[in-house]
Amino acid sequence: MNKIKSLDDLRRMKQAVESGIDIREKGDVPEEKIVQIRVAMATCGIAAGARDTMNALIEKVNKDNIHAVITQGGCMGYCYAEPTVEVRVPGKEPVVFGDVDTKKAAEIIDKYVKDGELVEGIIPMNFQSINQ
Amino acid sequence: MGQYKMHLLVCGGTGCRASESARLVDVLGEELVKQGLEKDAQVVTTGCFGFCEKGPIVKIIPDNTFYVHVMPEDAAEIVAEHVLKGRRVARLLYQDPNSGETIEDSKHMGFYQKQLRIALRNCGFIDPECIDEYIARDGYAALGKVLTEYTPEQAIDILKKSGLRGRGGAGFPTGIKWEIAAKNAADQKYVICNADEGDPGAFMDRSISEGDPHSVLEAMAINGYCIGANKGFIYIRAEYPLAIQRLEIAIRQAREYGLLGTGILGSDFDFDVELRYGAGAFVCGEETALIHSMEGERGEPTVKPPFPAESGYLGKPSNVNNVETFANVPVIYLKGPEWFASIGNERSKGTKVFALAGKINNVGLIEVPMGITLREVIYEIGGGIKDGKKFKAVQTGGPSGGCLTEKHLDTPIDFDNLLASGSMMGSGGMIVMDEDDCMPAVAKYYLEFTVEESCGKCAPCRVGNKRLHETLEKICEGKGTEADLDYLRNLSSVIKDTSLCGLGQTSPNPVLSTLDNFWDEYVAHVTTRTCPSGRCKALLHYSIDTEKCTGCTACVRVCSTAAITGEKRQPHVIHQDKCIHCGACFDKCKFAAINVQ
Amino acid sequence: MSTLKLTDCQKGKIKEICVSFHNDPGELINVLHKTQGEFGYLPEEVQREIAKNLNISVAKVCGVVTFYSFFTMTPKGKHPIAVCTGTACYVRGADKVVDELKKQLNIEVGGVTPDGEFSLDCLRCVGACGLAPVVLVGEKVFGRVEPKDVKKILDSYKE
Amino acid sequence: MEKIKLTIDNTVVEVDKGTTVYAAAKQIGINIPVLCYMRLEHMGIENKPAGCRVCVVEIEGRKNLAPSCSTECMEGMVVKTHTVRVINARKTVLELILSDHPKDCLICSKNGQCDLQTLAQTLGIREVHSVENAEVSTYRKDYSPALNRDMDKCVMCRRCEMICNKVQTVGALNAINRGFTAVVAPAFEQDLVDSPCTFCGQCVAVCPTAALTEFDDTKNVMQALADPTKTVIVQTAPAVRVALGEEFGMTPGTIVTGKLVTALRRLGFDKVFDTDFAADLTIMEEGTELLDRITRFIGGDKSVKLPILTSCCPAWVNFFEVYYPTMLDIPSTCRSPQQMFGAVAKTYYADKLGVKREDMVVVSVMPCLAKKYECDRDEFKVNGNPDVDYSISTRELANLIRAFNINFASLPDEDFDAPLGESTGAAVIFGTTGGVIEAAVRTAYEVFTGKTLAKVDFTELRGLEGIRQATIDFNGTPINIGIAHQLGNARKLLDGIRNGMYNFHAIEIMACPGGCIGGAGQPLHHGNSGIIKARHEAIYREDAGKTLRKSHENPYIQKLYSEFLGKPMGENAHHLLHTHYFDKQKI
Repeated sequence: MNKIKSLDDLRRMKQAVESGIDIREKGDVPEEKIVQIRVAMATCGIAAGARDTMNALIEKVNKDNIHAVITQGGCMGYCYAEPTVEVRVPGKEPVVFGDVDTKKAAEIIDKYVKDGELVEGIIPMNFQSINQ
Repeated sequence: MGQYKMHLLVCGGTGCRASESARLVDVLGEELVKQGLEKDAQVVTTGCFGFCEKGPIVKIIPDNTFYVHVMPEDAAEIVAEHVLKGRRVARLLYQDPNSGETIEDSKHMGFYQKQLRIALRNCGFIDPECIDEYIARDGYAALGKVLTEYTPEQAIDILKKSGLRGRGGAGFPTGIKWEIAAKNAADQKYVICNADEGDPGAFMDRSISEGDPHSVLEAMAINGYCIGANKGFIYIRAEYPLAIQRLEIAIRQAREYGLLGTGILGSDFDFDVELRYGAGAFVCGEETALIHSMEGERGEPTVKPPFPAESGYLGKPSNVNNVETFANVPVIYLKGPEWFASIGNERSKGTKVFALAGKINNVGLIEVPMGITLREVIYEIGGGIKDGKKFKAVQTGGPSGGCLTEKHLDTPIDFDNLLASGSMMGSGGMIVMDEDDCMPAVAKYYLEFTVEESCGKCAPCRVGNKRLHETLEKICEGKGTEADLDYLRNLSSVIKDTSLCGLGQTSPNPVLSTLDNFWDEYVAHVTTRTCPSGRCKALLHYSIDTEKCTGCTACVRVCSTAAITGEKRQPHVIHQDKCIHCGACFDKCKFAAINVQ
Repeated sequence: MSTLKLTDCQKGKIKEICVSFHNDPGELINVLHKTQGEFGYLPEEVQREIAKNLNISVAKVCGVVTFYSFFTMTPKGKHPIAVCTGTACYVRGADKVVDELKKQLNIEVGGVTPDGEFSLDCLRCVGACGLAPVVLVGEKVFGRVEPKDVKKILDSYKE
Repeated sequence: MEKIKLTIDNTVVEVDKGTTVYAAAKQIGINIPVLCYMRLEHMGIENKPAGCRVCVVEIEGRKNLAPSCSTECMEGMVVKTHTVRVINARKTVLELILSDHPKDCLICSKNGQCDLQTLAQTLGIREVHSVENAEVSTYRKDYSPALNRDMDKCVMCRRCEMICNKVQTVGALNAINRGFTAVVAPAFEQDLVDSPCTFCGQCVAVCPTAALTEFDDTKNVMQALADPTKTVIVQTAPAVRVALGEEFGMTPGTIVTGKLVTALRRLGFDKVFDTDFAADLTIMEEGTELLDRITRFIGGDKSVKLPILTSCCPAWVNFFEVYYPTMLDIPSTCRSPQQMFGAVAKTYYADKLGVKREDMVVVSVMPCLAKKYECDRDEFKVNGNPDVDYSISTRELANLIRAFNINFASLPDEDFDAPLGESTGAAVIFGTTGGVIEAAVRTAYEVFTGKTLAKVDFTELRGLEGIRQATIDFNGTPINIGIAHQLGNARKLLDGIRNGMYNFHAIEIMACPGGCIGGAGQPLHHGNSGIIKARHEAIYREDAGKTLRKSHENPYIQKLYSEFLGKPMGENAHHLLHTHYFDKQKI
């Protein structure tokens, strides 16, 4: 790995990673077609079964040949609804689903990702982030 | 993709469900079918919006329309007007209580602005095990800026201007703390991050360490530059394996990128971070105790002064801040101190993360601007009290804090107001209690914790808290007297006044605040020997309603002390002298013939 | 108290751990963490060995071990049960779960069942407040546990 | 030194920067009560964990009360030491401490000497709020041959822990557990005999209560005195005569040798002898050993071990047996004066009287608790019969005198019995740090050089600093001498020797602060090091008043050699007066 030797290096790095990581990982699929799924994997999420959820999602996505990147994230704060999963379908607002067990994971792929049909258990976002 | 043009999100939180949201879902669905729109729109129930006061709530996507107080009879109109014709139903829109204006787009509604994520800005949005994602969200840019644009004095000045105060408990101004450490000359100084979160019921530091570890490392490096330290330690609870793992990965990645190590970002500043493990001692949240623990000693606090800024780890000037405090730091440099100071209120700037738990619907981590009221937190973010019960108290500040009541609901939350109300900010635990919770028992619970966690060094904390706990135990067992209440009060104030460290100086707060706010409950325990909330087992009085009792003898069979007697098919009697108030008979009785008082 | 006799191999392991921390007495807590990770607990003989390696008094080692609740001088059960008694779990009835566990296992908090299968402890907040009350059996987390669930949980560990 | 001005109880006081509020108040005559705090000024010993919270005061502008013992004065500080708030806090805290303390004051061994009791009296505690279910912390009692531990009476002042670790570096005691059950104890709450304890007893000397006390031998002594078949003789150590008076209200430093002898006689001892006699004997042996080693060393004998270390102090002997088992060949092989006395008494003197060994009881009065352990050692017994049967402390003797209702202050002065009661000034100074080596030098010089000393006072060897060094000119041969008191200082010297830092010929070591005068069996100093200093000076006064001041001039010693022992370090002497050491390493 290359060292970041100056502030300029850091800025270049930022730009590169902002636009590029997913593309690198997904080869030639254009970015606007990639579904991004993030599973909250903090202690509370894992305790509630987030690891199984993540595995189920990966399996499902591979099986159904969906262009998706599945990553782990930290706690989103919705402890009452763990495991939580955030899904970004290109062109749409990200949606957070709560209480996602393996069954629900498959349902999310089948209904929401494939057909745009929302499924029960959406967690309304109710905060501002500093980047807004 | 996207066969539905529109989604109708109906809040399915318990608050809204109580106000008929379930029927609303059905009716909306029926209306869609009736009007032939079932292919165009879909009804979905969601989790709680945290706005139960206005429930039931319907949100329409994609135009973000937000309807409040929606009744089943409104369904037809919503479908006919909004779904079919694309016209909003004005009378159901939310009205801003201040301006009276109706607000159409939920993004602009007040309650969205109730939460602002600064410390938690990246939690859940980046892969904590991937430094690139952190960098993509401006990670390490603040460190770069500080190293290239500011002298340490200027950088400290910015922090002072921001008004950031320590998020770990007492709320000491962070900039001033850094300044003191910077001014004490020494060949070696240390930056210490306190991640030994010990409050039962607070877990924001763990969440940040797990969700955004790099922000802590970046802030520590900035801190190192400011005070002239090139070594940092994160003192973390051994009970947090995932946080430890993520921090280890983060440290390794930062070293690989040269963001920790020598000559960071081309400057001549060196900085590195190591982990040190706590081993289960709440008192180690106190900075002198933490430092002794880091040195391999018993985590006993020592008298301040000298403060760690003068003589800390290995006798060298050290600056100790907690995880949340550090997580705020990079943003302050990127967005400017003025921006940060514009959030919050007069004396408390920025936001505070709270771990909202207890008898509340939306248990979780929230981050709110200082100055928000408890009411907003509980009812608009927390989604109100679970199972529609009555709010009784909210405990903030963990074992060091106090219980606040109805009358405090509209007090703006900040360091000073909480202190003035007999509680404190603490690390940000916020436990909501309902009518079923007995306040002397709650005080007893906290004292039990303190007794277990007292280090035993100073007499008032070692013996005093023990005596407080025993007295509370006595009260909850129905053996207390009014004199005990006076004893509790005097002892509490002396423990606060004379204890060596913050633990003892605050440990009586749960007692004092409940005495102040729930005096009647204490009095009931010691005079009529009753527990108004019915939680204190020993104070329950079980008796058999002779009208309802069928003499089935089921209760006799479960009674472990043979306190119930009676002829078969005749009303039975509970002998109070033998009854141990276990409640087994009550659970067993199929005829609701057993009364509890 | 234990009269465990350490084998040369075990002594070697302790020595190795101490050396990995440069035999620095300031690293005592790290040494204890590592050693407990190795042995499962910190019996007297192990503490003596650590004291010898770090060249500090065994009384001091004992003083540190007995100060921190994470360190234990008695072995845990094969399935260590820990109930979170953080505030969130408390208000949601963790105490009743503890009572039920005590009843089912017939041991006190801090005890081990005679067959060595289960041990019972309380711990402070594990940070899974959303799942309160929480019971840990080994690494596995059981959330929203009610007293009636206790038997089921225990049975799943009994062969 | 930078000065600081502050106001205490409306009085402006100027103090050096770094002074504590407690010390500043003391300067203007305000005594703030303390419990855990203790400072022995001249010894560099200070204990201020700020744990008892009894010394709290009100400081303007501070939210909480501050512990005056560990709060530094600041410019412009305004302090109130005795407000209602402060007194209520002190009383409440003290009540708390008392609520976890046994209430057996009337029959407690510390009755009348207990700091906690005094404090309760001063603050006028008349009632302790009782919670019926109040738990009282209880611990297993631990009785060793020298000292007892009853931690039920511990107030967690941590003085013992500090002394054991910081001052003596023995590391037998440490705070263990947490919170209410926290207590100072050996590892795993084991018995002291199983710990590296040296029985120096300094923990007892500083304990404010009866948590740590000496093992009480007075009952045994009284039984022996009452037994008509026994010949009971007593020996008294040099440090006892300069301290015993304190127990009877006399000024510290008062020399009470004559009254001591009279009192012992009235208690019923058949003969009243002096350990000083044995001290002179020690010098004959140790001096000879020293000269032998030095002469051989100068002669090029590589097998000779130098420096020679004194071995009079039993706690010190325990210390090196535990911590320096590889250096057991360095200390002198001489037994301590107590044991030399016992060995001579039960052979030479018993023979003279025609009394069987078993019918003679030798009692020693010592400023020391380790002496109890020493006389219990197997190597100092013959067929199970110890050379010294009972060793009682200065305090225990005072208790006996009180029990016998003897009005000590008005006793006439009497002289020791012959022959084991005769001694020189050299023996007297055994009681203080530097004294043993000065006594040795007085004799060794004359033997080595064949000349008579013009001046017997070697002031360069005196003083109270923890580690001292001096070079004495033995007529052209420079002899390097090291002196340490307190075991921590001894450790420093020993480590230095091991690392080749020092080049000493002889080293004197005493375990207690100031030497035997600060021994753990002495009247309690209650944190006043001025008392130890006064005893120190008294020892040299006693020496100066003696006609004979060199051990080898003691006519009875000369007689003992000619009649019985033969030559110093001869066969008989070797058998009776020397010993060997054991590896007692404990981990």
